[in-house]
Amino acid sequence: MNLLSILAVLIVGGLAAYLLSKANKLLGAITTILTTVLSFVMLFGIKDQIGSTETFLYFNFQLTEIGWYFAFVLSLTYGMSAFYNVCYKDKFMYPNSYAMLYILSLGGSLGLFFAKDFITFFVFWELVVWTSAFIIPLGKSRRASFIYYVVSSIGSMATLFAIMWIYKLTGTMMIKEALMSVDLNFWPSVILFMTFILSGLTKIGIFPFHVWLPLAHGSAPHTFSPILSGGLVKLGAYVAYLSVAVFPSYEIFGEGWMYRGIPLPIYFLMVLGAISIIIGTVMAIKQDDAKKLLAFSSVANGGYILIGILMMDEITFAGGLLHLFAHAVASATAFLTITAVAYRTGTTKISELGGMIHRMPITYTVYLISIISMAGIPPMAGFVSKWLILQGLASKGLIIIAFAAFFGSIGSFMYVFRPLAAVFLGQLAPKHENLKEAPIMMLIPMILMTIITLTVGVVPKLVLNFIVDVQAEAGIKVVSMTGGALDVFNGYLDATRVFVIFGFGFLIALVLFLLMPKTRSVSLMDTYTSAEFIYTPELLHYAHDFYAPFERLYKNHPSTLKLYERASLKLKEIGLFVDYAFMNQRPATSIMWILIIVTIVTIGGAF
Amino acid sequence: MKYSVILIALPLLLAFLSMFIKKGKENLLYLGMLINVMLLFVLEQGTYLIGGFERPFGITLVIDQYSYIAVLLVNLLFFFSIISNYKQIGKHSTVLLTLLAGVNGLVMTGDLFNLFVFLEITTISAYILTTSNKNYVGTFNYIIVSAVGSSLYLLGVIMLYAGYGTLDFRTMTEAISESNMSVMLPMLFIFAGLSVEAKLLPFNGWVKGVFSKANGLVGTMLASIIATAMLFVMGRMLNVLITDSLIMDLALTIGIITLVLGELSAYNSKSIKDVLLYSSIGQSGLVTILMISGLIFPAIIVIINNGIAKLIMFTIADEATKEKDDFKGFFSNHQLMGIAFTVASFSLIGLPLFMGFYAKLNSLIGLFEMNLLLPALLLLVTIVEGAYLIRLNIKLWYLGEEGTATTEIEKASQKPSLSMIVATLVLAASLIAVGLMPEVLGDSITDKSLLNEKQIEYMTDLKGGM
Amino acid sequence: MKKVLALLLLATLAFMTITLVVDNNLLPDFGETKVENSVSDTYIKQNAMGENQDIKFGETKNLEIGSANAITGIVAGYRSFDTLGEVTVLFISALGVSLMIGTTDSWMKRSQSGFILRVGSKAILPILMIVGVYIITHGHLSPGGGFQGGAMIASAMLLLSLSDHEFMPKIKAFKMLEGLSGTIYILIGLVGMILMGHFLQNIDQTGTIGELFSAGLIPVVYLFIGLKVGSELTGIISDFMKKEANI
Amino acid sequence: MINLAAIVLMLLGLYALLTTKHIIKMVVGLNVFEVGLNLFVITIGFNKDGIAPILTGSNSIKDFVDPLPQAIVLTAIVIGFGITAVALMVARKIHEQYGTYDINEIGGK
Amino acid sequence: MTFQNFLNAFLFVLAAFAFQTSITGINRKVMARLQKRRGPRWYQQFLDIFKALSKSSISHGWVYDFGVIMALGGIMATVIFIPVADFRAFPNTDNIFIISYVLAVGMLGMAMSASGSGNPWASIGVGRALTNMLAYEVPFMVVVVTMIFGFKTASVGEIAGIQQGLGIFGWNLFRMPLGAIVGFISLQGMLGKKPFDSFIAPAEIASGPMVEYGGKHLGMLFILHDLSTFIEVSLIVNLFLGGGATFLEFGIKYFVVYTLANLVSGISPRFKIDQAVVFYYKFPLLASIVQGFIVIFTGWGVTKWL
Repeated sequence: MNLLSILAVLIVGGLAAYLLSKANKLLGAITTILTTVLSFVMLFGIKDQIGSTETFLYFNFQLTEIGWYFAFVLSLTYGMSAFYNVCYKDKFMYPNSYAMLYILSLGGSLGLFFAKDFITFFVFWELVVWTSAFIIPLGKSRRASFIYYVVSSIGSMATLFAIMWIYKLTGTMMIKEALMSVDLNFWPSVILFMTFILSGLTKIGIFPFHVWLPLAHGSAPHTFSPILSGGLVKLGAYVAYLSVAVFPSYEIFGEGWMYRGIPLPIYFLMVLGAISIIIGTVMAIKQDDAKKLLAFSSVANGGYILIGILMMDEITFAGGLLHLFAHAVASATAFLTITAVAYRTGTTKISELGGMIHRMPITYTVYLISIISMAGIPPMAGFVSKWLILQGLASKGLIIIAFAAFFGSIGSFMYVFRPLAAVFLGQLAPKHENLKEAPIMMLIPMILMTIITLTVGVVPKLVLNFIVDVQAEAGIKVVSMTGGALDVFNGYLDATRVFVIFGFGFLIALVLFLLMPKTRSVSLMDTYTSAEFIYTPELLHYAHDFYAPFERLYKNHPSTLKLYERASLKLKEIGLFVDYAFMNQRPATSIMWILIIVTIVTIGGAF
Repeated sequence: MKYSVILIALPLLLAFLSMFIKKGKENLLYLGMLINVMLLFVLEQGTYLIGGFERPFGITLVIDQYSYIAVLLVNLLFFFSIISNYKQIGKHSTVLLTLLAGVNGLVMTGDLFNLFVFLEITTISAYILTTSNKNYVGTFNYIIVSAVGSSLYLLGVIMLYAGYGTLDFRTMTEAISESNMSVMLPMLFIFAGLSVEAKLLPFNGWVKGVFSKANGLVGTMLASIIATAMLFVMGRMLNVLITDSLIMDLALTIGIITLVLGELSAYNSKSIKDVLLYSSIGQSGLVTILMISGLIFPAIIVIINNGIAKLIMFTIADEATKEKDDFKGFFSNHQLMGIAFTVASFSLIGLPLFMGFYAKLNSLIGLFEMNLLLPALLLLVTIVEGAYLIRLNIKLWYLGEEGTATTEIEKASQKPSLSMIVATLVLAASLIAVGLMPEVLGDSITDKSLLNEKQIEYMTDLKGGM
Repeated sequence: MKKVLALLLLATLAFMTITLVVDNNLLPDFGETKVENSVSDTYIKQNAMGENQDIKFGETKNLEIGSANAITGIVAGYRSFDTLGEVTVLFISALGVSLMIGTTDSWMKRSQSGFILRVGSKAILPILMIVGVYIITHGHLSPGGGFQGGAMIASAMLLLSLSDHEFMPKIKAFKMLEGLSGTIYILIGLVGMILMGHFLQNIDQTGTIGELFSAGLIPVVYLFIGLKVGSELTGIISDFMKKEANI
Repeated sequence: MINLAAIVLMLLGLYALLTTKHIIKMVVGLNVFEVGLNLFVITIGFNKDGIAPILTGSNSIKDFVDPLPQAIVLTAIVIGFGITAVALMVARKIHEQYGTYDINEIGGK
Repeated sequence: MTFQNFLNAFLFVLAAFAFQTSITGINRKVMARLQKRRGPRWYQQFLDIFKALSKSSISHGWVYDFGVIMALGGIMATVIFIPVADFRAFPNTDNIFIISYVLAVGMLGMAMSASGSGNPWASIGVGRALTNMLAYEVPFMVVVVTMIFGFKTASVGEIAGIQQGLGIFGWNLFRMPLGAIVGFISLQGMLGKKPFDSFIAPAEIASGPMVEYGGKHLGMLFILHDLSTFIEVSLIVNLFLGGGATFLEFGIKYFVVYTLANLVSGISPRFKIDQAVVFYYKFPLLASIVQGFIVIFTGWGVTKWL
């Protein structure tokens, strides 16, 4: 069992899924589950073979700690969301190619994490890009996939530029040796650093490149959105890691201008991360489509992850990586619940739903726990990672970024609560009267993911051990833990003790509640309506414009998507000019151009 | 080496014979095509003296490494193009035979004036082919502009003859390198003349009229076969003959302008044939840039990649737009054709695992030797190229309006012929094969495979072998 | 406005090219071209294969090409591959014209030709034909050759069709003649290849220079070129006379 | 001297191509351009005291004019004829399709 | 994590409840004096709570109950974390982020049960409460970050300990004046006192989130409200007024701060929600960031002080 066997399982599994689901769709869906879960399990098998290298054709792979960790996170989200394919098998136009592309994109990302040289890295990177670019149009919008491809190709072309430039400088394609032995003076290395990290920024969805996230997540097929936000967004974090940890950025930019011990280019990226947190939160609060809301939350959390990884110190780096895991699980679960609701009701618009708790209680609880983790509230994993990030930022004294981090975390209470109140709580509309709970195949992954979030939240040591290995490999001071509790130099967090105390408090409240006289349960409609008789109960559900007063503050805000559209329009105008100036059907024009060129050159030649 | 002249003589012989038989002219075409492909297996490198006269006096057919690949590619592409579009041959079988001879001659000849004659043969057969799409104004425009172009070429050749007294390519290049006479004017005319046919931007006013309504056969012939031959000829000229620095800068600027504006107008165009048309203009601009900066090996792969991809895409595009212009239902009914089309467009963009990626890497390595701007420009253009090709592919695969997810597939009426399906799939498979195992292409050209050491040694003996 | 611009552009271009042509060291001035330093010196002395002998009219035997007319020597001997290409160009354009006209046999109505034309053409016709044939057959001795003679034959045919309108539809055999002479030309080339080892190679007994039967295969080649050009030009002229089939 | 005249002739042909609207005039302009080109080719081989390169009893090969440009011109003229024939036929087809030779009117459709 | 800890914790919660409720009673008298009336007995607050608890009321489903229990449980857990004058129920749990985020659990529980009740007014109230929280929380947190950077520790107890050295001038009130001002302003928001109390103001929409509550739910929410007041005020006292060496000193400071807040609330008008957000993002946020820069770049008030 080694590196190549996992990739083989995935690639072969993908092709097999294509053929099998041609036979019957259920078989295809089941193969997706089997291959992804198998790859997740096999990962643990090769945990001890860190450092082993394999080669196949002209690709060569190497298992590293960081690669293993990312693969662990991604295959978890892929494995869990694969369960949904069974229920969604006949809702796609090309079910067979969906199954194949689904598995191939996981194969691509694992190959990417294990890549030892840049060619393999780029090949698998592009494999992921175009497989997901062809899954998204299966959902609602074709335009979303086009914008997704363009933005991520901007990123990947920039990275290819950097890779080739490094190849010219160092002569080797091996990631480690090449990045280590780059020696340029300040400004060229800044350009190299920025172009290399660009594909990471586009993938995470950092400020100028976040336009594709709401469109792609919002309109991707319901079963693929969890992977898009849980899994694929994390690929960018890997590139960020490569460009900050493996590429000796802190030494190279060391002598340049520093702010609070962080070199300028890296601080600039952190400010970009902060801006994307603010934009993600503010826009998420405003959204009416639940999937777009969660997409913007991925933009915000992407900002956290980037800040975490860029800091490269013991606390925030660990916080960033843990947040990567926590957010992946939490946002994947949230998307899964929204998909379950969409599976039953057919829509993800918040204003059209309401009172789901009365028909889908398990989905409600799963959603509640996932948003507690996403908002970073204690008993869940999200809190531990946010705590680490905030402690790290406080220790370095980065006020502006800390402000954005707080705005993001408190803002997250608002936007996670909006679907909770408007979709699950409140009045149940009559048309959803005879709604059933989500099918069993959907409940399994949801419950599993909740258990994972809860256990990691209570005992963070489980995932922090992997992160400690990564920090050791990257040569960063390891985050210090005393027996399960985080004992950092300016803060102490014993997650299990917090959970126990919270349980104790809950116990006291429960006892108090039970001691008091019994209550009479009342029908949903029987609410305090100042003595007014209710004719149309379903209208009494507050879901539309949930945060109207806050949204009014930034009603007409500038949108970056408009910027992209204007740029594309400019390009089209140039194209139109070519069509008009050169391509009309008169011979005179082309002859005129030939003569003009000849005259210019002859004049040039004569002098 | 003796067979290289048969590659030209045989199609001509069959063309003349086809005047005798009224019906069944296609069989002569198939015969000539098959024999040419069979000759490819016994083809080996060397120079063939026509009429037995030594190099500077008689005309020579030269097959060195450079033109070996060119001959291979041109004949194979011709073979595949005829196979897949045999329905549209109609009355054009004789013209196609002469086109085959002309294209082979273009690539093999070692004599400047003979190149002019073969250029004429190819272009006149192209005129007659384009009349089949009933857009006579476009054809007229094509005739006038390329006639002016080839006359300019002849003017350049004559001026060089007046100066150096020989018409043979290699003796001419040696004479030019030894003497220091100012050769700017003839080289300018030669470059201008050839770039009309090689579709470089200011000179290619004729392209839209000819391509936009071209049927499958004419489209593949012009975009894939003639374009490949002309690019090989252009490559030879830019690398060896044109040594005047001013003209080399002119060629570089024109190459860049063509690449950028070609891709941008492709991004702007709506109908699929316009997209393919402008994309091939862009590719020829890219080849000019690579050739003028001395990167022969990457340029060759780009030409091969462009030739194969254009052939697949034009055939499928024509087959699909038979009834209505936007062929929405076509891919969902004929998934194999869809896969071939997508593979071709991915290879054109240069996505990994396809030949285009191998070409892009090589050209990037080469361009980085020169400066940082050219690779940056190439990559920006790839983004635009990726944008319009992916937009095209998504539009073709997925039906349904913007806001709704559709699951049903409407019936498409076109029924592509079996040979078209087989031909396009074989070509698509070849793109993938080279993408996976680039050494296949690598060792047939002296360059080592990309990865184990920096690509220093291009195919150096272009000058020597000629 | 367009005219003025075009004029301006062409004036500058003229000025530039003329200055470049006149005072650049590449092109020799008008009239001072030295034949010696160009490859056509060997074409004249016919010593491409090496042995150099001074050529005297009527005596020297078995030269490489053996044709008195150096231009025909080049056109049909040294660079006969060009001429092959040349013939194909003509062949394709004739073919193209007939393709575009389509298979119609309705001819344009033309008024009855004048008396002088009818009678005059009868008188001139034989002279034209004889001179044309003469030029073709004496291509290697006197100026002219296949192309020029063929053109004369075609003009004879044109004159004939102008005088009486039923003449042109009666000629069917042109297509055949065209194809036949083209095939024979290539067969000669292939024979040269099999016999002498190189495509379009002349046989080595080229007779004494200046006689009718000299210069090996060259007159044969030129004869067929003449026939081919004649038939093609007549074909094109007849196609232009046809009325368009209403496609 | 004549080669300058040839260049001017070529430019005249180009002037016709640039400015005329009539299709047949374009073909004529193209021909003028090619005649100018052929004249230029011929003047390349011209030698003041050279004679036609045909060996007769009375002349010797020493003072021949350069025969190669004349061979090239022969081919160029016939190619020019080929192109003109095809161009005229296409012009005739255009006339049938659009009913006019004026490219401005045709351009619109 | 011995049984002793849990006993201390339970007793501490009871003490905190008793202490805070009596102070609320006293303050109700102070407020009455303000309005020229005598106001109810000081133990009126206890009576209201026990009366409400004893009533049997209605329930809107399990979420409605579970939410209240979770809210009260969360607030009690946060009370346990609060360090008062060197008493710690559990060692090492007084990290500032833990306190503020477990407080959020309480908020979330209450919000969940409110909108779970099905009454649209409740959801509107909760939406306003969360927007208000976004307003007052962020400047406060920026000040907290400056403190953590300055004092190199995030535990509230240690911060309070550091301030006790130099008598009155050791307090953060004087070390970080701007920070203290921001602290007090955001205290006003945290307590939901007058300028920022539009989400629980009786005159607003049928008393906001609490609209559906009665009986023991209302009683529990009263307890919740008092305990969260205790948490917020003791936080401000610990962070800005040195936290007090003995319970008595802590109690006095606590009473002064709470009465000051009540007095301010007594005389100020009420902000609309978006006005509150705009208010907090003008001066308070600016002051906290300026305070941050002062502490980080110059170190006045923290490293270089008397």
